[in-house]
Amino acid sequence: MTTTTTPRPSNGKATTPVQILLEAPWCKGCAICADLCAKNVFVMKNNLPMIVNLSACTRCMLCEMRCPDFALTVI
Amino acid sequence: MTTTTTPRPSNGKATTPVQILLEAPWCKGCAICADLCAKNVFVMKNNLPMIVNLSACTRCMLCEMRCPDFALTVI
Amino acid sequence: MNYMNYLRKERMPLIWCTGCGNGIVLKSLLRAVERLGWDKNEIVMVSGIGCSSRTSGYVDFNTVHTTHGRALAFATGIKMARPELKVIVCSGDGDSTAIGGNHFIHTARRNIDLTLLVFNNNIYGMTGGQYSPTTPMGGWGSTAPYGNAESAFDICGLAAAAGASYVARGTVYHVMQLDKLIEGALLKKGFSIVEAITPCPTYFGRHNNQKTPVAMMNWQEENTVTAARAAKLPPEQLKGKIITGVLTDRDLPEYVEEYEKLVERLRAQDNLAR
Amino acid sequence: MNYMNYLRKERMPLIWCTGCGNGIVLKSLLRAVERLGWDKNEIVMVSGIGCSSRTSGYVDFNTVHTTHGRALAFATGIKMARPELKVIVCSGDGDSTAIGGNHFIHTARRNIDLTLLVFNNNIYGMTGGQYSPTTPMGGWGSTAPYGNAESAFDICGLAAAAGASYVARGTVYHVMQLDKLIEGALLKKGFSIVEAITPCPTYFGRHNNQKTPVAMMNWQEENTVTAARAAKLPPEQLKGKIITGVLTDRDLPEYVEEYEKLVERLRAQDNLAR
Amino acid sequence: MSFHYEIRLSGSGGQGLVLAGHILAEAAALYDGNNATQSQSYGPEARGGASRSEVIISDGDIDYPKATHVDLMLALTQQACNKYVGDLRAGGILLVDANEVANLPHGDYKIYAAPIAQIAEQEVGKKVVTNMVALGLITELSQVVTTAAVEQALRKRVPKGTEEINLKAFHKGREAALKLQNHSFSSTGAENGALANEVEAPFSLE
Amino acid sequence: MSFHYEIRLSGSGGQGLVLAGHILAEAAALYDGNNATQSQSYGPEARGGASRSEVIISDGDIDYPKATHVDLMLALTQQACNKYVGDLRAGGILLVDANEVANLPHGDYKIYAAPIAQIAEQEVGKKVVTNMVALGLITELSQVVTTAAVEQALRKRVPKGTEEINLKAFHKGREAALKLQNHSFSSTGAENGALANEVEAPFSLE
Amino acid sequence: MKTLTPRTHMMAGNTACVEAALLAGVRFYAGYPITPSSEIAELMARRLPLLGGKFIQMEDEIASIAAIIGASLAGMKAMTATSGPGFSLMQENLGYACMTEVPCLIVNVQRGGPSTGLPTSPAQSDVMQARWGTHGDHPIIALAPSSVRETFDETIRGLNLSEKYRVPVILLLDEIVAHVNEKVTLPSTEEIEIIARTKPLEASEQYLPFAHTASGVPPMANIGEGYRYHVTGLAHDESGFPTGEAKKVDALIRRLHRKIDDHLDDIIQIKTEYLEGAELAVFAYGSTARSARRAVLMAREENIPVCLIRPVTLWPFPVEQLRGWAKQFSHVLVPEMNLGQMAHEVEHAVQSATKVVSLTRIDGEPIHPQQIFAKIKELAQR
Amino acid sequence: MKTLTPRTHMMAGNTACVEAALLAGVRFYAGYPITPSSEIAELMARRLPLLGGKFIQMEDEIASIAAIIGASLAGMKAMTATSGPGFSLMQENLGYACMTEVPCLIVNVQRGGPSTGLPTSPAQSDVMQARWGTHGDHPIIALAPSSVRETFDETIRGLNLSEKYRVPVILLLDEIVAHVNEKVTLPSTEEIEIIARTKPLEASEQYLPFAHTASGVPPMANIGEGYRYHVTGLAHDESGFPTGEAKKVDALIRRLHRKIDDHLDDIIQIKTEYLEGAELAVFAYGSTARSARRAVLMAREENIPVCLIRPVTLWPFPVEQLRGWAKQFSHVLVPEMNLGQMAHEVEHAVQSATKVVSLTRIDGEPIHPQQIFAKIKELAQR
Ligand SMILES: Cc1ncc(C[n+]2csc(CCOP(=O)(O)OP(=O)(O)O)c2C)c(N)n1
Ligand SMILES: Cc1ncc(C[n+]2csc(CCOP(=O)(O)OP(=O)(O)O)c2C)c(N)n1
Ligand code: SF4
Ligand code: SF4
Ligand code: SF4
Ligand code: SF4
Ligand code: SF4
Ligand code: SF4
Ligand SMILES: [Mg+2]
Ligand SMILES: [Mg+2]
Repeated sequence: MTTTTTPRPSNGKATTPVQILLEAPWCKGCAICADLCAKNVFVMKNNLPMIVNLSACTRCMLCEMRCPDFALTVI
Repeated sequence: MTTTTTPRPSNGKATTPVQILLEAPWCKGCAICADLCAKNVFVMKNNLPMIVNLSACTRCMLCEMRCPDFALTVI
Repeated sequence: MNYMNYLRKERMPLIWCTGCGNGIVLKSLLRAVERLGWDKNEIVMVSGIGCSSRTSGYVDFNTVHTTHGRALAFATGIKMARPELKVIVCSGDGDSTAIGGNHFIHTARRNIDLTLLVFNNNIYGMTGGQYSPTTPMGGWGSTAPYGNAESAFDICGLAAAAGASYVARGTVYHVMQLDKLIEGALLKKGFSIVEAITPCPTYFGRHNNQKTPVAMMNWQEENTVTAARAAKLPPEQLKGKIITGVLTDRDLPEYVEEYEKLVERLRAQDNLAR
Repeated sequence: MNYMNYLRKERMPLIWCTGCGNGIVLKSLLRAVERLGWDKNEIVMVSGIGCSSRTSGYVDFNTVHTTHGRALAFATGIKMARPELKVIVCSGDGDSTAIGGNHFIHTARRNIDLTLLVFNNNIYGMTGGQYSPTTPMGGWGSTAPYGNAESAFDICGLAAAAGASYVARGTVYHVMQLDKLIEGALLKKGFSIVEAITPCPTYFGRHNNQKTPVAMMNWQEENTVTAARAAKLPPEQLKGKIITGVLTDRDLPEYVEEYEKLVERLRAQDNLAR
Repeated sequence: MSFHYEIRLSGSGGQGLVLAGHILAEAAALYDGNNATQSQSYGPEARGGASRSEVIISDGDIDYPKATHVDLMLALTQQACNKYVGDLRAGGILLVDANEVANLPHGDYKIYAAPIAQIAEQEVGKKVVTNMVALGLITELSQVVTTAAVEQALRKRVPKGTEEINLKAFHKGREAALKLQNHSFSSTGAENGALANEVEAPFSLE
Repeated sequence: MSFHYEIRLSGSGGQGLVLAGHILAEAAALYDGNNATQSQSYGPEARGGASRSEVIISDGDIDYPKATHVDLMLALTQQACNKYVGDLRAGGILLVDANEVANLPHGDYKIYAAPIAQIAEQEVGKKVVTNMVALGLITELSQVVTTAAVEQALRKRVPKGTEEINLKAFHKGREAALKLQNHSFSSTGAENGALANEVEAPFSLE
Repeated sequence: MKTLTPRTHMMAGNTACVEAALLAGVRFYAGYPITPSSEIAELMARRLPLLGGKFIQMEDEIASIAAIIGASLAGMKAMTATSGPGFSLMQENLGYACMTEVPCLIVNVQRGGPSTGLPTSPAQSDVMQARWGTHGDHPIIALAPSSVRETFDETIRGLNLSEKYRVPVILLLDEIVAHVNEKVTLPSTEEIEIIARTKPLEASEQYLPFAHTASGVPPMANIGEGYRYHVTGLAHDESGFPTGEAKKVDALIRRLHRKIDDHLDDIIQIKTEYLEGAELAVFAYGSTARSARRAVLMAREENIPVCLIRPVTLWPFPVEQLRGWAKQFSHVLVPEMNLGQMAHEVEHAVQSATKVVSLTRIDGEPIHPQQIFAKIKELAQR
Repeated sequence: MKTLTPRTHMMAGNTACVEAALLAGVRFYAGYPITPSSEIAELMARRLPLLGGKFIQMEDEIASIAAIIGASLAGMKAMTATSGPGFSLMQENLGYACMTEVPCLIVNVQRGGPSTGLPTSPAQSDVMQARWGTHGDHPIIALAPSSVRETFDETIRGLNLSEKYRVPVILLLDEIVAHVNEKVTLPSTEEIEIIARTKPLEASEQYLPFAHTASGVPPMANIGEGYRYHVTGLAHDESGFPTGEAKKVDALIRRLHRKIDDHLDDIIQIKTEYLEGAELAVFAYGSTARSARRAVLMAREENIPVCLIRPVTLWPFPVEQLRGWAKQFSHVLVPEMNLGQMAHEVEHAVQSATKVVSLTRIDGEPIHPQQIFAKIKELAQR
C-alpha cells in the first residue's frame, strides 16, 4: 500500500490535505487514472501510477471513481 | 354444394347475375356471413346460411372474404 | 378468386373451431399471393405450434411446421440458404411473442427479408385458453381465472423498436385493409410483420364478454381506429383503441443483402490481390 | 466511500483485464447503494454468464451467478417469492440481449420491480470477442472478421417499447452521471434498466481502432451527447452519437404489486362471502 | 358377485360429455360406494374431431382405465358413432340420438334411438342440457348407478343456479328410457365410409 | 534412438506464448520431420490467471498431449513460475526472465536466468517480441529443434511485414543462450506462499 | 347409498399433484402451458392466490424452471410442470439446480414423442431423458406413480426428497395417470410427513453453503436470512466460490452423487405383488403397471407363477433389488410405452441372471392388459 | 530438414473439423459461441464467405440448430457447434430433426459439467445426453474421434451418414481433441468419399417424403425443387401430414429406428489393437483413448496381454462386437472423463461375460496414461 500525503495548496477550495492511496497489487496499470486526470497528478511508471504533482489535485475524485480495480483511493 | 343463381337486379352496378355457392360440408355455421352482410342476404337455418334475399346483394364480397372456412363463394 | 389453387383440398375442412378467425387471415394472405402472381414452388410457409400455426398444413406451398416459438429461426436458415425463396411465417401471439419473443426481436434487428403474420387472438388457443403476452390486463385466461395481472405487449411497437422495416396491424373484420397490409408486407424488402387481430371465440371470446364469433367481429369494428384517423384524434379518444394500418415503413439495411455485399467485397479484394 | 464494506475482499483482485470498464460500473453501483443506505442482507445480485456477470462474485450481497441469459428469469422468481428484497441484475450485452433477449422484453413487459444493469461493451468478452447484438454494423468481431453485417439493437429503445418504467444510458467515462442514473434506477418502482457503455479493451477496443483503455474512455467522451442536449441538436449532428441520460421514466403498473392487488381483491371477496 | 361395467359417451366437443362422465363416475364412486374411473380423449394438440368420455364402474379395483369391452355406448353424432363403436361388445347397448345418427352400425348390439337433443330443446327448453338428458337415459338403461346417486353428483357438479333445469333434463331422459326399454333393435348398418368427407366438428377442451 | 521432449512456456496472457509454442511445434513437426503437439490451458471461462502453452516433440507417436515430465520450462512471470514449475522433471531446465522471477523454486533444476523482456525492449526495440527472444533461448537450450526449422516456421506464422524484427529477436535470444549456456544454477528457493496475494495478470484468448 | 369420508374424491392425477403440492407447502409455481400438463398450471393459478402463494406464467419453460429455482433460493417451496418439449427446454437449468443443490419439483406429464409427436396421447418415453437430459455428470431422482392416489403421495415424497437432499426431483407422470379421474381417499394431514430443508445452525461467518458434510447434504440458508453467500453453476468449493482446483472439483461432483448413492434405501421405492415363489416377473411402472397388474391377476387365475415388480422410484434405478430377485425368474417381461428404455436398465441390472423381454408400444395407445397377458402366457410356456 | 507433402499441417481438432466440413460440402453454419467450441464458429466465419457459403451467428443455440435445419431443408449441407450448456438447449430441436429426418451435423465440444461447470477443461460427460437428451424415442448417431486426423475423418463421415440416413449426427469432441495442435497429413480429395442425400426420382404427385422404403430412408426433395410437401414434428404419415392413427404412428417411429438398426455395420466403427489373445481389454474413446493407448503400450512392454478397444462410433453402441469379444477377457477397463457412462453400456453389453472396471475422472484433468497403466497392472494381477 503506497500512501502519499501532502497538505493541500490553499487554492480556495478544500483545506484538508489530499491523500491518494494505491493498493498496488490490485492495480493493473491501465493508466486511466493518469491519462484522464485533468491536473496531470500522475505519470505511469513501471505500469503503476506515480504521483508527480499532488499539489495540483482538486480532489475531483474522478481518478478514484474511474479506477476499474479498486486500486486508487483519494482521501 | 348449394348453388343459387339469380339475375342481378339492375341497380346500376354489376349486370351479370350473382351466384353464391356454399360448400356445406365445410361450413361450421359461425353466422359471420349472415350477420355481417349489410344487405341481410342470408339467414341462418339449421346452422347453415340460407339465402333469402339474393337480389339485395351488392357483390361486395365481404361474406366470402370473411367466411373463415372457405365455404362461401360469391361469383 | 379460386382459393383452391393454393390449398391442399384433401386436408379440408379446416381443423379450427366455428368462427375462428384464422381462416379469414389465411384467405387474405392467399389473395395477396394471387395478386402478386407468385409461383407456389418459390413460396415457403414456416409456422410454429399453435392453432394459427396449423395454417401451414393447408396451403399448397413448401410448408414447414416447426417447434413452438422457433419458426423465425428456421425461416432464417431457409432464407439465408436460398435467398430467392419467398418466406412467409405464420405464428400466433404466443408462438411469436411468448416463447418465440427472442427470435422475433432478433429477426427484426437483422431485418432479414421475411414476412411474419402474427395471428393475434390474445390467448393461447391450442392449449386451452391460457393468457398470452397480449391478453389485456384484467382479461380472463384459464391461467388468469381472476383476471390477468400482467401488462400486454404492443407487438407492433416492439417490432419497430427492434428494427423491422415494415410493421402493420389489421383485423379480420377489416378484411380489405388486411389484404393491402399483407400485400405491402410481402412486397417489402426486409423484415415485414403484419399483426392480424383475429377472434378465438372458443377461449377468448367466450370468457371475455364476446360470446359469439359475430360479437367478436363487431368488437373489432367498434374498437379500431386507422392510423390515419388516429393522427387526428385527441389521445383520450384513442384510449383502449386498436390502431390499424401501416405503422412503420422504412428502408433499412437488409441482412441477406448486407451479407452478400460483404461476400462481394471480399471477392473484389480477392480479384485485386490476384 | 469505503468500497470494501461492500466487497468480498478475499476475492480481490478482480479477474477482469487491464482497463476493463466492468469495475467502474461496479463502483458506481456500490456508491449508489451506499447513498441509499440499503442493508446488504436485503440485496440480491443476480447475474448470468459473461465477464460482466462475474460481478456477482465480488459483492458482499446475496449473490446468484446463474446460466447464460437467464438471470432475469431467476431474478423474477426471487422477487416474486420475497418482494421485500432488492433485486439487482448484472448482465452483459450478450447475456441480456442475445440469448437473454426474451427474458429481457418479458421482464420489461411485466414491469417487475427489478433493476438491470447492462454492461454494454458491444462484444462477447468472455468467449473471445465474437460480435454481439450491439456490435455496430461494420465493426470487428472474431466471428465478424470482415466486419459485422448485422444491425445493432438500441437496448434502451427496446426496453421502453417492451414496457419498462425507467430506462437510462450512461458511460463509464461520465461516471458522475452514471451514479445518478443507477441511483434513479434503484429507487424506481417497476423494471428499471441502466445501459452502461463500458470498454472491453481486450477484444472490442483492440480490433476496433481504440487501442488502449484510455483511448476507449476518450472515445466515449467524444461520442456521447446527453438527452437534454440532444433535444436541442439537429439530427445530422446526432448521427452516430450515443444519447445518455434518463430516456424513459414513467409510472406503469408493476407486476408484483398488481399480483398482490389481485390477492387482496380475492381476500376481500372471501371476507364478503363469509 | 363382482361386476365391471364400461360406458362410453361420444359426440362432438362442447356437448358436455366430459361433465356427464364426471357425474356418472362420481355417482358410482362417491354415492353408490363402488369404484369408478372417468377419462377422455383428445385429438392432436387439443383441437378437432369427435370426442369421447369413458366411465368404468366396478366393485373391484380398476386397473386399466380405458374402455375396451364397452357395455354401453352413447353416440350423439354420426361421426362419433362411426369412429367409436368398434369397442362396443357383442350384446352391448348402443344409445344414439335418433335425429343425428341415421346410419346405424351393423353388429350384435341392443340399439336404442331417442331424440336426445330434441328432448333437451323442446321438453326442457335448452339444448345445452342434452348431456343431462343422455345421462338420464344411461342411468335407466345401464342400471349400474342409482338415480339418487346421480342426482347428488349432478347437484354437486353443475354450475350453481342451474341445478333444477339439469335435474329436469336428467329426469326427462329417464322417462324417455322407460318408454324405450322395450324398443331396442339391431341394424344391418350402412357403410361407414360414406361419411368420410363430413365436416369435423370443432373440439374444445372442457 | 527414440526421444520425447516436453516444453512448457508460461507467463501471463497476451505475452504471445501460444504463438511461440505454435512456431516451436511447427518447426519440429513440419520442418524437422518429427512429431509434435502443442496445447494451451485457459482459466475458467477464458479469463484470468497465468497462462501456459505446451509443446511435446517426439520421433514417435504422441498419445498423451499434455506435458507431465517437463524437460524445459520457460517462466516469464513469477506467478507462472510458482504455478507451473511443479511438473518440471528433476534435472530439467528452468528458463526465467531474470527481471521478473525473483524467487526461484527449490529443486533439482538447471536454472537459466536472462533478462528476456529487457532484451526485447532494449536490443530489439519492441517489448512484444519477448516471445521470440524466449524462442531463441529455448531453441539453443533445448537442442530439440533446428534453427533453420524455427526460422521457417517463424516466417510462416508471424504477421506479414514483421518477419524481420521477429527473426532479429529470435536470434538475440539465441545469442543470449549461448552466453548463458555455462551459467545455469540451482536455487534453494523462496516460499511460494509469499506471493499468494499478488495481482493475477489478465488473460486474453489469443 | 354409502357415506364416505370427506377425504374421498373423484380426482385426476394432475389435480392430485396440485393438491398434494399445496399440502406439502408449495407456494410458488411458474410454468408455461403444454398439453397434457396444463391443468396443473390452471389449478395452481386458481388455488395459489387464495393461499397467499404466487403463480406466474413465464414466457417459456426455460424461464419457468429458472423462476422456481430463484424462488426456492429465496425460501419458497416451488415447482413447475411441463411435457416433453418443455422438459427438453428445461435441461440446461435442471443441471443448474443439480449443481447448485436447489430443491424444486419438476413434473413431466409424458406424451408421445419425439418432437411435437402426439401431444394428447400417453407415452413413457422420457424416462431416459429424465436421467440424462442435461449435460455433465449429475445425480437425479425421478418418480413414476401409477395411480391418482400414488401421484398424490409421490408429489409429497418428491418434494420431501428434494428438500432433504437439496436436489431437483422429477415427477414423471404420463397422460393416463394425469387425466384419469378415479376415486381416491386422501390421507389425513396427520398421516402426511412434510420435510423442509435443513437450515444452518452456525453463524454466517462459519457457514459453508456447499460443505462436504457426512450425509453429503449441506444445510441451506435462504436468501435474505443474513448469510449472503454465492451461488454459481461453475465448479465451486465448499464456500460456493468458483474453483478450478482438481481436488475440490472432484470432491464437489462426487459429493453430489454421494448424496443420492448413500441414501438409496430412503429414496428407492419398489413394490411387488406375488413375488414369493414367482418364476416369471413383469416389471412395469406408471400407468402401464396398471395393465401389468391386471395381466398378472389374469395369469395367476390360470396358475401361472408370475409376479409384478413395480418401481415407483425410477431414478436412482433399483439395481440391487432387481439383482437380488433376478435368479428366481426365467424371464422378466418389461412392458412400457417406449422402445424399451427401462428394459435396457433391467437387462443391465440382472446381468443375464434372467432373460429380459421387452414389450414396447409407441403408437399413442396404452398397453392393454390382454397384450401383456398374452406375452406372460407365451413366456410361461417357453 | 525434410520436405513434407503439402497436405501435412499442424492443426487443432476444431480446425480439422472446419476444414473437413468445408470439404464435405458444408456451406451453411449457424451457431452461438461457447468455449471450447468457439474456434469452429470463428473459422467458419472466416472461411465460408470466401466459398460462397453462409455464416450466421444466431441469438442462441436454439435458434442455431433451428437455422441449420431450415438451411438443410432448403438443400444446403449445414452444421453447428457448441458445448454442454448449448447442447442442452438444442435438445428440443434436435428431436425435431430426428422426427423430420433432416440431415445436419451438431458438434459438441465437451467441457466439464454439469451446468457451467469447468468451461475450459476437458470432459466426456455428455455421451449419455447425446443419446437421450431429447424427449421421446429417437435414434441417434454419435461419433467420438481421438485425434485431429480422426476429427477430420469423422466430420466427413458424420456428414455422410447424416445425408445417407437423413438423421442429425452428433460429433462428440472433447476439449483436448478440439484444442491440441498436432501434425496431420490430410487425405487427398480423391481419397475422400462424399455422400449427398438421395433425391426423389418420381414426380411431385407421386412423391412420399416420408415413405417407408425398404432401406428405411426416404428420398429427400429440397425446398424449392417443386415438391411442395409438408414437414412437421407431429407424428405424421408417409405423405408428411399429421396423423394420430396408431398403425401409422407405429410405422413411423419404428422406421426411424430401423434406419439405424438395419445399418449398424455401415455406421459402427470400432478399432482394436492387440485384440488377438488379449486377456484384458481397455475400452476407451475420445482423447482418453490416447492415454489408454499409451498405457496399453506400456503394459505390453511388461508382457501384460492387454488390448485396446476404441469405439469411434459411440451411438449406436457396438453391442454385438463387444459381446463377441467379451468372453476372452477377465476384465474390461473403461477409463473415461465422466462417472462411468460408457462403462454402464459396456456392462450391459457384456452381460457378466467379463468384469467391467470403471475408471472415472471428473475434475477437469485428463486421465493420465500412468493412471490407466497402474490399473491394468492391478487387474493383471487379480
Ligand atoms: C416447447 C413447447 N412449449 C409449450 C407447448 C404447448 N403449446 C402449444 S401451442 C401453445 C400456445 C399457442 O398460442 P398461440 O401461439 O397464441 O397460438 P394460437 O393457438 O392461439 O393460435 C402452447 C403453449 C409446445 N408445443 N411446445
Ligand atoms: C448456453 C450458453 N451458451 C453460450 C455460452 C458461452 N458464453 C459465455 S459468456 C458469453 C457471452 C458473453 O457476452 P456478454 O454477455 O456481452 O458479456 P461480456 O463477457 O462481454 O461481459 C457466451 C456466449 C454459455 N456459457 N452458455
Ligand atoms: S482527484 Fe481528480 S485531480 Fe486529483 S488526482 Fe484524481 S483525477 Fe486528478
Ligand atoms: S486506474 Fe487503477 S488500475 Fe488503472 S493504472 Fe490507475 S490505479 Fe492502476
Ligand atoms: S357479397 Fe356482400 S352483399 Fe352480397 S351477400 Fe356477401 S356480404 Fe352480402
Ligand atoms: S361464414 Fe362460412 S362458415 Fe360461417 S356460417 Fe357463413 S358459410 Fe358457414
Ligand atoms: S381454440 Fe381459438 S384459436 Fe384455436 S381454433 Fe378454436 S377458436 Fe381458433
Ligand atoms: S475480455 Fe473484455 S469484458 Fe472481459 S474482462 Fe477483458 S476487457 Fe473486460
Ligand atoms: Mg394465440
Ligand atoms: Mg459484452
